[in-house]
Amino acid sequence: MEQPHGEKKSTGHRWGMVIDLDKCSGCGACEVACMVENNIPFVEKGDYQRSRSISWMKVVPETEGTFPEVRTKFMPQPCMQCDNPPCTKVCPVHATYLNPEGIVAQVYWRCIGCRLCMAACPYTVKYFNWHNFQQAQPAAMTQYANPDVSLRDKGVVEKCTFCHHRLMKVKDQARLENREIRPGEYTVACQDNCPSKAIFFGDLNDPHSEVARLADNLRAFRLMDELGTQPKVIYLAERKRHD
Amino acid sequence: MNPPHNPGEPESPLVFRLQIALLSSFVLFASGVIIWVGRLLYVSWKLNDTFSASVFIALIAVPVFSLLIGVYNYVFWGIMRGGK
Amino acid sequence: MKISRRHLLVGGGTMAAGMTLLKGLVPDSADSATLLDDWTNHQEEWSLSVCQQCVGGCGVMVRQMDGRAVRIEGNPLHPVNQGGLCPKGLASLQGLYDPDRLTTPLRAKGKRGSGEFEPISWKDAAALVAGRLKTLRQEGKAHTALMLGGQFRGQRHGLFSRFWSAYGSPNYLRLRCVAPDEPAAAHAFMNGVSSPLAYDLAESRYVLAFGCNLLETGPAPVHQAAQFGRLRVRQDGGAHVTVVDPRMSVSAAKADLWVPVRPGTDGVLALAIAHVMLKENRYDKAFVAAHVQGFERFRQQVLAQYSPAIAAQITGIPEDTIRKIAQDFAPTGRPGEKPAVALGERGPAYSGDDLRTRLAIHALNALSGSLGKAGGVVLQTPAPLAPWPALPQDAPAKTGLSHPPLANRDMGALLAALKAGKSSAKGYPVNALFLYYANPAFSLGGGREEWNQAIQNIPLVVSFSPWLDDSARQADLILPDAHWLERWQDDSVSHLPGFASFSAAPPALPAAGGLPTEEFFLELARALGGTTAQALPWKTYGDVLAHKAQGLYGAKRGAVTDPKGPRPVGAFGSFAEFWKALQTRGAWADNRPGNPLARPFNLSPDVPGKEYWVNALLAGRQSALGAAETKAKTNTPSEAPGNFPFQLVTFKTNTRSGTRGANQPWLQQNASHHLRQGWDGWVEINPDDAQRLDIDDQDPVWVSSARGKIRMNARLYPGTRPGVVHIPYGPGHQGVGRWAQEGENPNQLMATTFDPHTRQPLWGDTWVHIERA
Amino acid sequence: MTEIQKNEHDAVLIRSIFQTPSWYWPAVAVLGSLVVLGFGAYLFQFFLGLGETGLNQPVTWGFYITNFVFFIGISHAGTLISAILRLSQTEWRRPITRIAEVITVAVLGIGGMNILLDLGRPDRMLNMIYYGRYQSPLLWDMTSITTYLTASSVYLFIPMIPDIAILRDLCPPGPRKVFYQVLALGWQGTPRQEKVLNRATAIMAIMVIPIAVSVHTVVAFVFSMTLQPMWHSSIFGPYFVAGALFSGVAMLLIVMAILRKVFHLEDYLQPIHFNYLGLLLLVFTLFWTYFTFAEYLTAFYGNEPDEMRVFWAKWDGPWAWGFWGMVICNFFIPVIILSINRFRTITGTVIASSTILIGMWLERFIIVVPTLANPRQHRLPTGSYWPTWVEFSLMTGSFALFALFYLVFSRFFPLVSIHEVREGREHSDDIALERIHRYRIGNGYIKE
Repeated sequence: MEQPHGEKKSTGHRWGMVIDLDKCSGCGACEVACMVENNIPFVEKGDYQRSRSISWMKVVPETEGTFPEVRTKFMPQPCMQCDNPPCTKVCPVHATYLNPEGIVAQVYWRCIGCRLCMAACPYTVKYFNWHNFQQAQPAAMTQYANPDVSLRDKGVVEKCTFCHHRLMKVKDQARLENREIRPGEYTVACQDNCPSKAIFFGDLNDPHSEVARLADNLRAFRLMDELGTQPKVIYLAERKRHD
Repeated sequence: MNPPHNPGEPESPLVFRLQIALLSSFVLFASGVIIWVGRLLYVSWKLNDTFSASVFIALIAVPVFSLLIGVYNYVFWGIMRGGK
Repeated sequence: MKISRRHLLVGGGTMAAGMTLLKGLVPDSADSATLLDDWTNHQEEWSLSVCQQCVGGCGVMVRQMDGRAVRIEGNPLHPVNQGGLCPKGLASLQGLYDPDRLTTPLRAKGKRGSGEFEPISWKDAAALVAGRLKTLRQEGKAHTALMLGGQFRGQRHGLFSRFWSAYGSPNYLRLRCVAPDEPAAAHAFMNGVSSPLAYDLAESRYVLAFGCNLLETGPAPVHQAAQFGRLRVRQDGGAHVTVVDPRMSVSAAKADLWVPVRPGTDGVLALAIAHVMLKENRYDKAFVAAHVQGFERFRQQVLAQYSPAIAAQITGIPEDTIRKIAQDFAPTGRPGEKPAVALGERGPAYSGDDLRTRLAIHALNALSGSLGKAGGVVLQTPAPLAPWPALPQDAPAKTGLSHPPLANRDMGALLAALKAGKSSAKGYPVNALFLYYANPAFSLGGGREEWNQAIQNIPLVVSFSPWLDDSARQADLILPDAHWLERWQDDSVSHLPGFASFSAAPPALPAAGGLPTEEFFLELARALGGTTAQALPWKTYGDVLAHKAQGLYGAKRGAVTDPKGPRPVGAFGSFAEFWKALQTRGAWADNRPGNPLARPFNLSPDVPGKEYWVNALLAGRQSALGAAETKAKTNTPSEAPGNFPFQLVTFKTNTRSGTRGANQPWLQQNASHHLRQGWDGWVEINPDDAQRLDIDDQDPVWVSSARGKIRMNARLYPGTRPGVVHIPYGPGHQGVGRWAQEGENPNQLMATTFDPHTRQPLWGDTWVHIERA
Repeated sequence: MTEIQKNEHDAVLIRSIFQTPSWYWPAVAVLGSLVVLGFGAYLFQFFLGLGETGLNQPVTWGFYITNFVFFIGISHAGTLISAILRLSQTEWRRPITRIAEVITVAVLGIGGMNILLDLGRPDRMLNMIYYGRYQSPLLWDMTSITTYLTASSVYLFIPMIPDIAILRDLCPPGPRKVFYQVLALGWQGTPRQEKVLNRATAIMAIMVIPIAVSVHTVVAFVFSMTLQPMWHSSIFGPYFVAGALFSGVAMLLIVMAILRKVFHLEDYLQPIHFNYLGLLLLVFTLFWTYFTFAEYLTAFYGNEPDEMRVFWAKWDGPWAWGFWGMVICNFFIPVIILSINRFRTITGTVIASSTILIGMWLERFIIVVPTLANPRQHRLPTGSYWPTWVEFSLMTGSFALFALFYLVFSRFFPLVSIHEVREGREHSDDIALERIHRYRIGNGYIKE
């Protein structure tokens, strides 16, 4: 079951992400970059306090210890895009599935909103539209909606898609120019806007790509690897510098 | 003994038609389920999506519903004819 | 087949650029052509600007579809942020399309502060302001016009000060939480340099940051985060980062060592580190011999007074830790060793002796010999912008300027002067007040009551805020500024990155109805005529920027960023070409850092105060500590409110971006990352303290000071020093918009005391009482 | 004039069909308005989104799924118990079977409905048919519940044919008579018809048992197929089945007690029935406790951190009220009442059954919610959940709908099988004697 992180799965692309926790400055830009790019609605205070906010990318803090020996660690968590996703198995209607390039896709217009995938996801990175959030907002606030990405209706589950629309765009462009996608042509919003450049994205099947190289790093680990979900989001552990 | 009902006479054609309708709607429903299961089999084959699981469940569901159709028909025709 | 392909493209949300290319491939049938037209005539455009959500000066790119801004992201070519952008910047489109943003001028109806306004036209508004200013000038009261500017960027500062100088008022003041001049005051005493210092963090060996939350709220957070990213992956293992802060900020959490110093004692800690370095002979002797003055006096006093044992008592940091920091910080003299830097760059004052604390921190840079070296402390070189033309002044202007200003960066004095009004002996009443990027009713300690009282006798209060903010509610006239994406925007790096940079970009979007205030002032100058009009001869603010940029072209220094690599200024054939490139590429930059060693480094400068600064710092801290101990001893939390055992320190997270960014729900939702807390304010308490007070996480509590009382939720955060509580600054507006009003403003609790030398408000001097609500 | 009227006892069984009791319409009105309130709440939720409930991230399931599992569990009372009793030729089953089977049919529909209530997009229900995939446990549920509902309906209907024939014979001409005529299938009680009926009933009884077991097993699989702590457990299938039988018998007892009072069935539902079912309930109580013990001890002993977070949340955390409420209601009270002969009266069993229903509801809740509130992703704050009026209304509506179904059913069909009771009255001595003789030691006795 256990496979090395950068292992070849198929001959095609296998998109993956590497997040260097040592470089990450815990700023949360990835969260908002994702919200802007993917038309993620904000939720009003009431729904926020009832834990209905949506954040495909989430910088999760973990504070350990007592004063003064305290450490807070920050871990940006998008969908882990598992190679063996527990969420796609349980979907009753083919609304979430692992696509051939390794992206766990979510078909909003087919989802019936049973939320079994949310219950099955051990990383808790799938989100539900509890209300028609965008419709409830003042009309002015939808003006900045990205036309490349659909607005989600109430009642469906959504999640990080590795900015799939960008891949489609890049592929269309490549097809029109009658060529293959170039390495580094397909980027994701969180990676583009990361101030400390802690997020790397690319083809894990391409041995020359930076992600493939970093995935073999000694610091590389995957979240809840023991579950056998084989995530394609790979973390590089923080280095200890205390002597 | 049972004045309102004459056991020897067949019931009105309306009653018989409704009985047939009842029977056919059940048969239709049950075969609908069988067809549905079959379709799911086809879809899972087509999409290469755990065909084995579908086969396994179909192997149970289809005979059960066939049996239900059988039992229902057996009761229906058995009682209808048994009254003579 | 074609139809399905088209559907696929539309369904997949393919953008217009791809469509336009596709158009050429489709057979020339009228039908498909019209259909395609419907899909393809979307206008996609990218334009550049400089983010104004904080003072960082990051270059941004805005993607527009049919005139709507649909994405904002970092400009990968910009030298400050290199493509990165922080949450504030990314959320700024919510400010742009905020339904609560004002787009027409408003005039107060009825009593001031009643909150009732009526729209008026820009023409009427301009005539009204110009008329009033003309009258004042004629009456010889030009000096009684006061403009308060806040945290805005670019050449508009020069424009405004030029306007007021030409008009005749000495009262153009700026209120800034991160003002480059505050740290610079200390540097000026020691280094004799007036321009800000810069720190080459990515290349340094050891970064010792005192109280500055570099990664969240530093002067250029994105740039510093990029530097942090670089110093972490350096081949030599990277720099060691130590953050001294009573609260474990995100920077402290990401640092290798967090030093939870008692608030206000950073200076003592710095000098204790100096003590160890001096005692163990671990300082850069060559550097000291060559460049440092006043060393002997400094050495003797530090050695005599700042032993780690004493410092441990005052700062609350164990002796061993102090020694360890000193030993790691100190140069070893190995060849090729990178320098270690000590940073005291923070906007808000260190509570206590602000100036002396900054001197103490900067002294460490001399001992480690890090000045003027790569990886050390360098000088922020200014961009060679063209100077302003000579200022014509007529008699009324000269008369006006002969009056002393009401205050000089000193909000305490200003408040007193405003309150005194006519009754003041030396001062004079203010007749017209202009607020630009300033919301004192919110940002001043003591809050809105204090402010409202101060302005009640001013006959005309004008706010340029595009939001009906706390202060604008009390104005007579609101002339909404345009959003920064709707106006010419420029920025030049002012401090910290080290390199010089200048960006200028035309409006990224058409204005929604607001008028850029600088354009309003240009128009005002034309309306006033005479020398005021002569002083501001430009038609638009763009012309001002073109004028300033001519200096860059003339200096033939630096280069314009370009996808193919920086293009040297010398490579441009004409200014027009250079100016065009600057606007379309985002920035001009010059990477040659300045050397701060133009003058010798003086460890014993003459600073205000009778005592030698090293001695005074300790004395001040010891007496403050004694007072605090008495406070903590005599006032136990079980006693009635009015006894204040906790020291209150406010902080900002990287999602609080001042009044203009307050009404952005994404930022409200992501208010803090270390606690994952959104929307409301909260008070951070050490879990042990909370346990004593029987307070659980998320329990509502009352926080009361001598000034006021606010209710908020408690968050138990082990990264809080016992005896100290922290409240984030930013939420709790009265006004601004529907989302900005959540939470409570800690300024309601704040004492308004000011540092005697730097005149900065001392936010850390507030003591509070906490009790479960 | 008919056989029925000759026999005063059986007349009571059809009295409610031809005469409306005085309480009937008020009861329908009350229940109907509760159902309407529930429907209103559903419309509210439908148009404004599931955000109107107390559900959130990560507690994405709450009352609806709890009710779904609870109602599906109750459904085991009926057909399964009736089939087991029939196959084992238990004599005292005769007045009980129909009451039990009706529970199944009513409650299965309501259970399935609760899944619909939980869907974010109920308008896309048909996607389950268009795009269904058998890898998902939800499809297993759907198939198995459909099968069970169909089989239960058939199983309810077949033994009812002779009773319908009696009603047909009594009914004055009119649409209602046609209704009975259609359903009676021309039943005249000929030996051949009897044979067909008995054979079909036997086949159905055998078939329905594995289906019923499968239903609750796959309901459990919805949870246990995920990797979530305290869900991912192989015991879940049998545990759920045991719990289902447990709560089902409890519901049966309560329904029996109510019907006994309301429809004056004292002669048919006697203390002995309650006593026997009470004993059965006691067995199930112990079974359930054993399963619970096994489940929790395994989790506790293994001490896996993710599991323990859920475990402690139930043991002395925010959900302790539910956990301990469940233990008290499902174990302590029933064991005390049911194991003491003196307490195993009608009142006693009804009290025990009521606490068991509460306890089993809590058990379902305590399985669904604490795990979701404490996902493996422990760095995030733990979830909390408190339902809103929408969920309360829909839960009340669900129960009201169940009662209403019963009321409507009682207007059309006898609640106690006249045919079986009569058969019992006429033949049970012989049947019992023959059975006893068949296995009595020294079998030659009867031939002698």
